[in-house]
Amino acid sequence: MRRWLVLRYWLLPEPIAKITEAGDTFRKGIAVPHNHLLPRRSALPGRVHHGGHWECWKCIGISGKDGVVLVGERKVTSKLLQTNTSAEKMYKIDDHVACVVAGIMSDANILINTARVQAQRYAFAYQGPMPVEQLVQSLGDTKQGYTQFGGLRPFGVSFLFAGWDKNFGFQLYMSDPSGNYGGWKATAIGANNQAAQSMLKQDYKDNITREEAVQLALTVLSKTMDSTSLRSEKLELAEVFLTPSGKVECQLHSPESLDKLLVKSGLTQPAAEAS
Amino acid sequence: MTKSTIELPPKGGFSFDLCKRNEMLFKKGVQPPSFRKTGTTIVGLIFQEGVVLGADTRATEGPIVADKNCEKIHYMAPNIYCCGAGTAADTEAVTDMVSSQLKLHRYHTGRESRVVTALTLLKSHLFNYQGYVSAALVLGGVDVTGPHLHTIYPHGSTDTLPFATMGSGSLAAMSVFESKYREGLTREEGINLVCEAISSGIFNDLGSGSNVDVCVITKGNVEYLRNHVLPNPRTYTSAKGYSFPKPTEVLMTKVIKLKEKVEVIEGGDAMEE
Amino acid sequence: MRMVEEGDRKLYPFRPYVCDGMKLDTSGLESTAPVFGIGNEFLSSGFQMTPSFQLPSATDFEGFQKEAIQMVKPAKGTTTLAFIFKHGVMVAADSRASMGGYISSQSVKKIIEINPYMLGTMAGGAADCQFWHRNLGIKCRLHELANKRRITVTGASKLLANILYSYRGMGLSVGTMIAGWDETGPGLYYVDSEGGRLKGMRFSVGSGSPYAYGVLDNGYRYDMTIEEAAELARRAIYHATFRDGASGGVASVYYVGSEGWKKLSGDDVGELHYKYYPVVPAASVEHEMVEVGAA
Amino acid sequence: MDPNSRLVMEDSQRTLTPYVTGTSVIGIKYKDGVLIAADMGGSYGSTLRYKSVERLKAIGKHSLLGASGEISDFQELLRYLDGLILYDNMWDDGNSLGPKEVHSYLTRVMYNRRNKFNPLWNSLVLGGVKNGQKYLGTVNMIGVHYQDNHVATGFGNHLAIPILRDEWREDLSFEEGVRLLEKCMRVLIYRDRSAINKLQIAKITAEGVTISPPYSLKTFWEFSAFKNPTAGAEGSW
Amino acid sequence: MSIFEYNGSALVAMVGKNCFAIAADRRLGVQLQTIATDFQRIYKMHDRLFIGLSGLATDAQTLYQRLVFRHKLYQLREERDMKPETFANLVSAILYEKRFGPYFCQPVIAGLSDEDKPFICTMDSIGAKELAKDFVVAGTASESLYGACEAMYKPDLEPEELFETISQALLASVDRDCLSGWGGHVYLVTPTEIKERILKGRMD
Amino acid sequence: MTKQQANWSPYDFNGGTCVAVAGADYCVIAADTRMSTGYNILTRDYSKICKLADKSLLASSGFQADVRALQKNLEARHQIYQHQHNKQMSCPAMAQLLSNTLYYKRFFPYYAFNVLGGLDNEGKGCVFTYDAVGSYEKVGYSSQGSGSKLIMPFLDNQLKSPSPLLLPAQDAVTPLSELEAIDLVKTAFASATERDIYTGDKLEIVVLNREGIRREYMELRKD
Repeated sequence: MRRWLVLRYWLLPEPIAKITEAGDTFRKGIAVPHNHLLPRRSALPGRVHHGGHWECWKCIGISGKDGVVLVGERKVTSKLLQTNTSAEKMYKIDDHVACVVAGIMSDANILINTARVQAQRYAFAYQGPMPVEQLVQSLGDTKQGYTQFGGLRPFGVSFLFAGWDKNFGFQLYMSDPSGNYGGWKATAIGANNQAAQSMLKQDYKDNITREEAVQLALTVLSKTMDSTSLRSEKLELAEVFLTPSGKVECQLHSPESLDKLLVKSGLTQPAAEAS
Repeated sequence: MTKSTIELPPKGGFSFDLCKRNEMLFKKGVQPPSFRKTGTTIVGLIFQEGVVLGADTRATEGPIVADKNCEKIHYMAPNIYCCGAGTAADTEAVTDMVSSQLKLHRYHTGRESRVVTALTLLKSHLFNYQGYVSAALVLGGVDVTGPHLHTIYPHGSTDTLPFATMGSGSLAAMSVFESKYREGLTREEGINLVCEAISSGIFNDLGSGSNVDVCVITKGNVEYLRNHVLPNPRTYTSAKGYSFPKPTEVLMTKVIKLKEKVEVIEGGDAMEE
Repeated sequence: MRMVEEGDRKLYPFRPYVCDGMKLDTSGLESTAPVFGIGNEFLSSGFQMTPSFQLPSATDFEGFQKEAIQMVKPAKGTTTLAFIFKHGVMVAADSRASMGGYISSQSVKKIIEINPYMLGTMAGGAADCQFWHRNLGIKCRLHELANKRRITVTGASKLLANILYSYRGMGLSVGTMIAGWDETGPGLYYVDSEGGRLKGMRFSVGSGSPYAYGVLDNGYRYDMTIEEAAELARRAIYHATFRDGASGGVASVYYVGSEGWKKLSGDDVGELHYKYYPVVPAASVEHEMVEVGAA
Repeated sequence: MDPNSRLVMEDSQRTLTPYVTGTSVIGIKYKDGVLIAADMGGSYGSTLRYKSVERLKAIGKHSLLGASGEISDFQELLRYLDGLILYDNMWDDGNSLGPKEVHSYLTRVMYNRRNKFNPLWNSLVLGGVKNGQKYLGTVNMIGVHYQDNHVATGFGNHLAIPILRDEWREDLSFEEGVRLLEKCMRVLIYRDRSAINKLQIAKITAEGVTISPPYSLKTFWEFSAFKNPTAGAEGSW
Repeated sequence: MSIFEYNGSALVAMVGKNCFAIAADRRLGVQLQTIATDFQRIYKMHDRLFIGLSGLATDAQTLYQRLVFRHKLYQLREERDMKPETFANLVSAILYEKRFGPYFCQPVIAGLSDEDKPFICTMDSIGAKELAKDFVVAGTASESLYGACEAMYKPDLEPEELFETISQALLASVDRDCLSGWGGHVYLVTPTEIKERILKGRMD
Repeated sequence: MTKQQANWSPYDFNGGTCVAVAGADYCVIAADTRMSTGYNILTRDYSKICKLADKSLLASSGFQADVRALQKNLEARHQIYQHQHNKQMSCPAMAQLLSNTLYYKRFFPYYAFNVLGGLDNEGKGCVFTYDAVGSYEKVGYSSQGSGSKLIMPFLDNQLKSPSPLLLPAQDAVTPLSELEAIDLVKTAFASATERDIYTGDKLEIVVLNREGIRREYMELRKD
């Protein structure tokens, strides 16, 4: 991924001008609510988004007593699109923290890399995993920096962080472009997140188990999605849980395991759409 | 969180932050370490249509042979190769660095690299470090202006020669060259003379040994003959091999079975095997 | 060395230095006639009979010594101990000789039997100790022959101390203990190449001595039985070999009683360790399932 | 014997650096005897000060000595050797010192002078034939000595020995032997800064010693590449 | 006393048929004094890649932590483990970066590359790589290890034979070195399992 | 010889490795025949093994001039011994003489690392190993010189027998037959030649047993 990034930066100077030029409109739009952040035409040839509204990327996070679940909707806008196995929106920051992205992917990549480096720096200095809140806060600080000085446009990215540490156990955080973040039991960002939020409010119960959380997340997602049935290449799922030996692990699901999950939860016809 | 001392990714070039500590250690009477050195015999000569480079394959750490078959002929460009003697890490690093600079330069100019470019890049880098980057190189190649052969010394000075030898075996090799080199050698004669010179270094100089590597560069064609000659096989291995009189005693054994990771998580329950 | 005067340059004499002018050449009478009849003094390569030390006439003697010893790296490093208790003297030592980081031997006899009633221990330069203890043995025997009674421990240690003192500053490295039994009973002296000579009840010498002292001082009581004393000595040597890199091999223990010395034991410290600290029976083979990322 | 007293007596300073030095000597055995070659240069540091220094000398009837290093020490050695040969002749017992004995004597002299920290700053090549036995040995200033079918001193060890180890054969004729030595001397002239193109080759056989008058070798310096080396590589040296 | 002899170490890696073994002594000393006899010198970067770090213990530990830092980021970005060849280049780069103020540490890298082909390599303290196809050694006992391995090594050894050969070579060599020994620690890695064993050696 | 600085050194290192292995009724002494200085080879055929007496052979490596002087000194002493005692010196006696001779130059040492092999009075093989200033010890096997650190661990592994200092004594492990010992020495030298630049060219093996002295040669790597 990083090599691809470097090569791309080197080879195609042309789109950079596009972003900076777009940045002007952006600076003007600073006071406007964030849904006008993105310039009309996205710079990324590979990632065509119809309608240009990034907020249609919906993400839901639910924190249960024995695990945290993150679900991200993946808009398949053209069958020509290469849906390679590597996740597009779900990322591991460290062994104990995963995150899902809502926003401009290029910005997200930079922030994710920064977060990963921060996590490793902490691990190097203290020889232990970085507390999740500290990680989220450090990323918040980075984002905030771009809103106050430097004449640079802020990152157009919101994150849902799911993680575990020995101080506070399982945690779910949401951080938005301003750098603000908050801990949540369950939350949603992106398109009609209010609808998802309210659904969650009804169905969330306090010590929900990880399986129930996955079910809940999938049902909320399918209800709030405009497309009919739910298929594995339309979403990504990550779970943070403790293995029997007590080691924290965060697992990003592959399409196959997603299919099985969807079948089990009855959200999709069996085998009809086996990918 | 305070900015951690670890710069990442490092901006390249040397980092000197351990120098003060090492200085203190040396003052306390601790001997500085000796680095792996390639005693080495490396040679090059120009023949009718191009250049032949040759090298031995022994790397030594003091009196001990650390590597019996190391590669001393480094790729610089499709039409340029470079043999290195001196501190093994320096020859490796400086040739890699200049090789990548040449590649970027080829992208930039859209033309085939020239030997003189490599020469100038190498000599200025070595000069900058005043010989502390101790690499003695024999640079050879064929470019649009024809075949070229140069030697580069650790302090940055260079020679342009029809035939050249470097390294601790350079005198042995030079005696062969001085007595047998003549102008207009054919390709076969060039290769044989280089093999003879390297063998002379291998057999007469303790810093060189094992095998002969040869690299023939002509217009548009390179033939890198790795281990072209293997004159030094091991002379004796016992027929019956050796059994160990006393078997090893083990205090503790821990076995970790590795299995391909099973992707599917059935029904979301935690993965137990 | 007398250089030939300028005068008789052309007749440069082949006459040996040994007999100039009319003096008769009596060299044939000497017990070992010089092998080579003629030639000048610098030809005979110091081939005298009586042992004398050929000295380098380098201008900077100390510098030369330091370099030569550095290059030659004589065998060094050790742990030896001896203590007096009710029944006599217990002497113990390890058996490793090391040159720099390399172990040149694991079976050096560091307790030297001077005579049936006296032992010497070796620490520091192995060659220095071996040579001078052997020399001391000769001197003690001569003393016996001259005085019809065995030399006292005090006397023997004084002999050694005087010899070592005469070579002070020339780079000898000896740290030895003379232990024995004479008419005054058990005797124990510490003598070293710096010229030190101490009478005492308990000594440990060598790079491993700090560790040996730890065990020795802790367990020492005057009225121990011979077995207890032997075990204490063995234990002290073992702990020294465990902690000190320059000590190891075999822990030899000698006991000097009224009838002279007797070697009580020689145990390989490799086995001693597992005797003192037996290993819990071979741990069961633990299986641990770990899945691994796809290769 | 008190060790310290001896020390005080001998605190004289001795010259420990060579002044006028001869460069390499190379010797080989051939069918009928031994050939030794040496140039006639005497360098004073980096200056080729003397151009007609005889560094090959016959010793007795069966030996031939070539010397490199400090010329004055070599002359001192010759005086020792005169004494030795004179003494040997005076026995007049029909026998005379052969190369093996002379080589051993030289080794003892060099080794003992080294022991006195007053070395003779030379490397010697001693060849000879006695009772049909060819002998070729060498000894250096600290007494390291050995025999071989081909020996060399100084730069000869680096530049001549590789050639000799390649091309030496037991049955070299006199002409082939001379040509081989000349080949080595030519390489030395090319590559050794203290070598000059005026050399002597001495031959010793059962019949005796013949030392050639000084002569020069034909050398070739006109490789075209040397004329305009940086053609096509402007900016390089 | 060279800086490499301050703490004392012995490391060897050996290649067998489709497997490799990496072994180290267990002593941590300050010159001649032994401080610890259970010092961990071999680290696992991932299940098919091990690295042993000999030389000055403080540099070895710092270097290991920096390697974990770089390897973890690689894993996160590439979403796969690092191949041994790549890892060797990473280590070489990190060492050479400190060319004029080096880490006094000599790494031995052993791993299973693609198609489970064993890969071993060692470097000097400034990253001069030495890829061997039979065995590599490092540490204060390296001279003895060279001799022992050269005499005992046979190509294409089965895993258990390989374990026996490397253990004998290690123990024979450390018994000739004052500064290393006090037991042995051997990892035997085949495509299907990792066997970690503690050897019973002389403790003097 | 260009102008040399004043700090000449009376010592030089001429490389080479020697090994001796004692058996029940034989003794194998082996050494390579390479003599070198710095980075070049002076000669490929210089024997490091010297016969001091019918039953004692000395192999030494280090500074060749000192080694030869030491050998000449011991040979001369042996002549005198034979004149005075009308018999050959036994190996243990020669061992003590060598130790004393080395120690007499304690302040200007012979830079020679010796290993003395021979048969004692009962005809059993014995090997004595030395440091440069005369400390010596009777052992079952030993190696000295530039390749000794490479060879010793292998010999230890194959030939280690309980230490003679042990009490209660343990009987020595059954020693190898003569042929096995020669095979072991050949492997040891082939391994040392691979890794030590100062060892090579040719291996000279001398076997001393009841019948007398037999020499064997084996080629080694020439690089």
